[in-house]
Amino acid sequence: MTAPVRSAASLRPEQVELACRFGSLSLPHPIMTASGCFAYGDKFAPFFDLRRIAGLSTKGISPRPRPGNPLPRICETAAGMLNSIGLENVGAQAFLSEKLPWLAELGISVWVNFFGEDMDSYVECARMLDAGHDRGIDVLEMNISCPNIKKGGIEFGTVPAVAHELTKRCVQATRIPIVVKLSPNAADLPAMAQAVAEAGAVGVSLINTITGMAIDVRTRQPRLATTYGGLSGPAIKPIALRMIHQVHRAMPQLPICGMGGITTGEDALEFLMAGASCVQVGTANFAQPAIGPSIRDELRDLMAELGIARPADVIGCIRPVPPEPAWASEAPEPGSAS
Amino acid sequence: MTAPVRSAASLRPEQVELACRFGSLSLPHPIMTASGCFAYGDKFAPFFDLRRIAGLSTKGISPRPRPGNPLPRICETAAGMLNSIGLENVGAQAFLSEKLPWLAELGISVWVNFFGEDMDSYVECARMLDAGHDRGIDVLEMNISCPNIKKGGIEFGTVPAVAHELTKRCVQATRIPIVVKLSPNAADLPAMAQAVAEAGAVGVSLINTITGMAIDVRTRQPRLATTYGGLSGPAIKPIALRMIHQVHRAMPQLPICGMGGITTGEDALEFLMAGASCVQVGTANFAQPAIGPSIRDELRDLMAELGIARPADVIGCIRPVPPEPAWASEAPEPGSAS
Amino acid sequence: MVTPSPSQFRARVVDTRALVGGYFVLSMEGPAQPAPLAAVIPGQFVMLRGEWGRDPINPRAFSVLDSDGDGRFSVMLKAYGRGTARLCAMRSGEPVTVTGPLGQGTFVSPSAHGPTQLLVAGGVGLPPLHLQARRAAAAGLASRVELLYGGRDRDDLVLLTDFEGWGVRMHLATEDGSLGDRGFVTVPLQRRLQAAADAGEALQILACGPTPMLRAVRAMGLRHHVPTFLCLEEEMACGFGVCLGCAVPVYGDKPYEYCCTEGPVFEARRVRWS
Amino acid sequence: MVTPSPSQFRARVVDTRALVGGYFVLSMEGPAQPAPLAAVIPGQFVMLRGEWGRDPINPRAFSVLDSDGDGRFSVMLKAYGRGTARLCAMRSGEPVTVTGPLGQGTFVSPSAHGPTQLLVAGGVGLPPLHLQARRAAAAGLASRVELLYGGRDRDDLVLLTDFEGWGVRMHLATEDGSLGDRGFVTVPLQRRLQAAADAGEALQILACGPTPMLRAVRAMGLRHHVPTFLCLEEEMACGFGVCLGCAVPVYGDKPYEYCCTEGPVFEARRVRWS
Ligand SMILES: Cc1cc2nc3c(=O)[nH]c(=O)nc-3n(C[C@H](O)[C@H](O)[C@H](O)COP(=O)(O)OP(=O)(O)OC[C@H]3O[C@@H](n4cnc5c(N)ncnc54)[C@H](O)[C@@H]3O)c2cc1C
Ligand SMILES: Cc1cc2nc3c(=O)[nH]c(=O)nc-3n(C[C@H](O)[C@H](O)[C@H](O)COP(=O)(O)OP(=O)(O)OC[C@H]3O[C@@H](n4cnc5c(N)ncnc54)[C@H](O)[C@@H]3O)c2cc1C
Ligand SMILES: Cc1cc2nc3c(=O)[nH]c(=O)nc-3n(C[C@H](O)[C@H](O)[C@H](O)COP(=O)(O)O)c2cc1C
Ligand SMILES: Cc1cc2nc3c(=O)[nH]c(=O)nc-3n(C[C@H](O)[C@H](O)[C@H](O)COP(=O)(O)O)c2cc1C
Ligand code: FES
Ligand code: FES
Repeated sequence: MTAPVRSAASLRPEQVELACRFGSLSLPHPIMTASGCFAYGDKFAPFFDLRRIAGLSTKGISPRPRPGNPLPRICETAAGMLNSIGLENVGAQAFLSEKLPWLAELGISVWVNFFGEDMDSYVECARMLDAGHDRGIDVLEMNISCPNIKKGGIEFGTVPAVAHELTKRCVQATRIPIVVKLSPNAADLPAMAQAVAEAGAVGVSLINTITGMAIDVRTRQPRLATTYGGLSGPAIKPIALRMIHQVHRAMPQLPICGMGGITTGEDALEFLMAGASCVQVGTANFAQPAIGPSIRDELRDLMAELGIARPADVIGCIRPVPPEPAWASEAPEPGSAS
Repeated sequence: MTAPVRSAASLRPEQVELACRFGSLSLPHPIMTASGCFAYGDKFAPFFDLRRIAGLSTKGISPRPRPGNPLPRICETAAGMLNSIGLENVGAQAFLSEKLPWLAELGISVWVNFFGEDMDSYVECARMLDAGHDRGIDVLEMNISCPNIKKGGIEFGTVPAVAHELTKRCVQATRIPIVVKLSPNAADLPAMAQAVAEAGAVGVSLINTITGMAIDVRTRQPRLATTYGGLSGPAIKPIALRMIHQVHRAMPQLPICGMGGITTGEDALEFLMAGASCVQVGTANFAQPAIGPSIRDELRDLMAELGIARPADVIGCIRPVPPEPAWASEAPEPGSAS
Repeated sequence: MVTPSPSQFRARVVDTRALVGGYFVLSMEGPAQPAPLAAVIPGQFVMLRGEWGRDPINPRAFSVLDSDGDGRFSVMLKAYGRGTARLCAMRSGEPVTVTGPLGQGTFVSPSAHGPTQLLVAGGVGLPPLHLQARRAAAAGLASRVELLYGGRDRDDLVLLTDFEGWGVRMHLATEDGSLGDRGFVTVPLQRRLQAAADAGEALQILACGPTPMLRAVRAMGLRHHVPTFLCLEEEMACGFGVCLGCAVPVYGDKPYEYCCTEGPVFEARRVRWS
Repeated sequence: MVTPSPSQFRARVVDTRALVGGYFVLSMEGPAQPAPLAAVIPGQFVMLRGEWGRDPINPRAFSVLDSDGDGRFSVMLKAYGRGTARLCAMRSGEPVTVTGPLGQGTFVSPSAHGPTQLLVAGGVGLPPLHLQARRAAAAGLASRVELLYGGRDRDDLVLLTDFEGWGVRMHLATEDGSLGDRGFVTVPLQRRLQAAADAGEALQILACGPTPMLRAVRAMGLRHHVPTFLCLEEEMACGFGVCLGCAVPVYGDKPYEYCCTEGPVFEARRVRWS
């Protein structure tokens, strides 16, 4: 029965200035779409004008095209889904020639998610994609949590020293700023963030999917051909918020692009308050292709209602719950108590 | 449109023999209730005859009583909830004198979940609870993932060598078999399981809650007074299954008690197939206090339908999805293709 | 006070009545003999859940508005978040899972020669006080209770005709002044407390409503040395004392008591609020 | 084949009709001018989702059973898991979010002088073949299509009167022999293929149904050298080509094609099944 706190100073929606920064990058508002959940953007054109999102992260790109995993590749779980797509993609060359020109025309922020099969091929991919510098690529988002990569894949995402080395070499290979997408399977996220920041990453994205599995009790087989897959959707939101808050508290200056289960403007605001400078919407695009713009609108309306003029005013703003009065075995006398 | 595979040999429910073993412990069926979600059992007596569950794990016990955390202590999330109860409990002494006699009378398996504030107090607790040997305690379930414990709490749950040392000392302190409840926040679960097994644990329980957070955007405060809490419920089931499968594959002989989001008999069967010898039901008890017995009944009926005579026949039974025929750029000729 | 053990049972929605101000009365029918809620006491509550899968996972607590001996009972609610929105959308015939009666700390009944009970209500805090007044009236003690009821505007004050019918004296307040005093319910409460102090009249305060209201009522009760009882709300996962989520900070033997088992009604002085 | 771009729109349930055997026909009404599904082609599908919160998270795919030019359309389904159970429980007036029309690989229309099309259906695979027959009949080509339809028992075969009304020849089979041949739909299919082989008649097979049935049909089509087209189902998260979940293993330029965009209809020979 707690009455909603009516904000002292609500704003009109048009008084809210959604523009924000991710490090040195300017965005018209904080809502982007996430890698692997937005393909190369073009498939969404029938549903809405893509200029209504602040930017997008492409499907993960590797130096050469990859066919992807056997099926089944996806299955639903409670308030989420598992996927094991296998990082299927057209390859860096085809991406640059066939996909990038169309994306660059849009004028929104283009983040190219990329990965390699081993350290050298990560570096090779960064070097190939460098051709997109000044041709529309704003950020290379380096995915270091590839459960589907056999060799070294685990260490890239969970051992800070390895992530540091990988980041350093990729940063040297390209003029495009690198944002590292961290793996939630790491035990110590702040250590990972620090390792990649010191290696020259301009920011971090988190979180990627969390490794999970599901079983078909009738066939006695895993529901994914690869046995394990990545869990995404609202189910993981509390874990994502915690990790973002941990990293932001440890490194308040490091820009964070937050994601994991966002489906509403209120979700997005939670991520900003936990410490994200901007957010990406992933799984929710499948059920509602135009959800990016509606989350933007919901965020604006909610910020207006709560009297928040700009995203920058609330990034990492949360404060601890105030302490209770000290316990005593006798209640204080009436006059003194309250 | 895949027709459900009609099992060649369905059984009648009464042909299913639910009795099973957890190491050397015999259970009438695999369904127990989980620590912190079943208090000390007595509060459930109005709802059902407790002898219908195979056993229970008590609220975590510490050497001395603990008052618990400030509020708010719980909040809901998508298909799950966060809690930060703070391991409130009556303390080992009061447990032994006030709670254990009633539990022992039931004749079901009593697992006493316990923890300490540091290594010495873990050992102290194990030693105190040893008085329950032959007075009804079957298992001491050692909780090494206490996010609410300041000193050392993290290392107990995530560093194999520390968990090994802790387990060894506790095993020496009591005649009661110890099962270690592992933390899902560890990066390498099989390594943790091996460390505690080698130190003398008779089995492992997994998973405990996963650290998460939620934010109230109106107050700009975390929804839990302690900022972070533990995520439980169906949302975490895919992560729990994956971890159990990883540990079972690495150490097939080590008994696993599985938990994390179980709400149906089919869920329980998934856990058995992933490698658990028995399971515990946690969060689901809140909405449905008599859910333990109904999961037991559902499990029996489903096993009958699928022609599974005994739990032992399916523990860890899953097999990989069969491979697809090799790809070729030309389809084989009709006759040969099948 | 010994109350019957809670049970969990299935009920069906038999009526959904929209009041003004977004409030709903949801009437349900469960088993009749015995009817689990037959002997419900004002302040007691039930946990309700529809067949809505795994999200939200937990049931929601609702004070019992009324209950007869034949298995029919009702609650009053307003669409607030996910749980209440689903309940407000329910239609006749739909099944609900009910746990109850819950809560052992309840409102004390008025007595012919005891203090006058001021029933201070706001928002969805009305139900336990409504039941208290109904019971008082049934016992011929309508004059021993008075309703003090505050809301945003006149539509925020519901079921007034019930109180009128029972002959219960009412002191109303609305923030916009559209009915009764302009301001919070503390305006008529202050006046009533002052009048009693002047007349040397013995009072008791029983309050239920939004936490900010309860904080204000608690402070006034303490200041005027009037025994004050608050029906509290804390987030609840279980409602029957096992999750330990619903802690209420108190003074006394231990730092916390539990809203669902030791409450929901607590003596204001014992509540450890700043 | 160029199809109109998909869109996402809101529709309302206007009718839910229970057939025998647990099947339902759900009729919905969306925007009328233009009606997004006006030009739907047999095999195309829609993704449907009710207002059921965050669990299940993704919509479900359903073949379009019929669609008129005024925004009204229908699907046929059976309660199977979480999504279909919710849809079967929907009542008139409830809102649904629809994405469609989806699918670019569709069934080819019959022609007056082309091969006879054998429409092989099982279970919830009937809708695209039902629409194919409806369209054929409307074009005066009912004689160019024949229905081969298998089920568990006679209640598992629905909407037969539609085919009768259109004058479409039917070959039925039930596992318990309660209607048509005893056995799977492959029994009449084998007979029909043999008869055509004997008569030198040109055939095409269009099939939709449970995967085990499609595997058997594929094998028979290949064996008899009859061009065979399968309307496949794969788990779909999006339905419009972005999640890459619905991969179909194929022979050809690349190892996988996508059920939602390049299908759902695939030539049997190209499908890489064992
Ligand atoms: C003893 C008791 C009696 C209650 N009686 C009534 C009643 O008669 N009528 C009525 O409408 N409501 C009553 N409530 C509040 C009710 O249980 C719901 O929690 C509240 O209406 C919001 O639920 P929701 O699902 O709509 O909100 P959500 O947004 O889904 O709530 C999210 C979480 O917050 C909790 N929560 C949200 N608001 C509150 C609140 N104000 N108090 C406690 N928990 C909250 C919910 O339980 C849930 O865990 C009572 C609560 C308690 C504890
Ligand atoms: C192109 C296409 C057309 C379809 N047309 C129809 C139709 O006309 N009528 C109809 O009843 N069903 C149809 N289906 C199947 C339908 O989409 C549902 O997936 C299926 O009925 C079960 O959904 P559920 O939510 O009830 O099951 P759940 O148990 O919730 O399913 C769990 C997961 O498995 C998937 N799934 C389960 N069974 C199947 C299946 N047999 N095929 C594919 N995915 C499955 C679901 O999509 C979901 O992701 C079609 C599927 C596709 C891909
Ligand atoms: C089907 C699917 C494919 C994905 N592919 C990629 C990928 O190629 N690279 C990457 O960094 N993340 C990938 N992700 C992770 C998402 O970008 C995102 O980090 C994650 O899903 C959490 O956000 P969400 O809960 O909003 O989906 C994928 C997620 C899904 C569901
Ligand atoms: C409110 C609450 C309190 C818990 N307290 C304990 C505890 O004291 N000791 C412990 O080992 N686990 C505790 N757990 C974890 C559960 O035993 C269980 O491992 C976890 O919740 C996952 O199972 P579930 O999803 O079925 O709830 C607690 C869980 C909840 C929800
Ligand atoms: S609500 Fe669970 S203990 Fe009170
Ligand atoms: S269903 Fe998403 S790509 Fe086909």
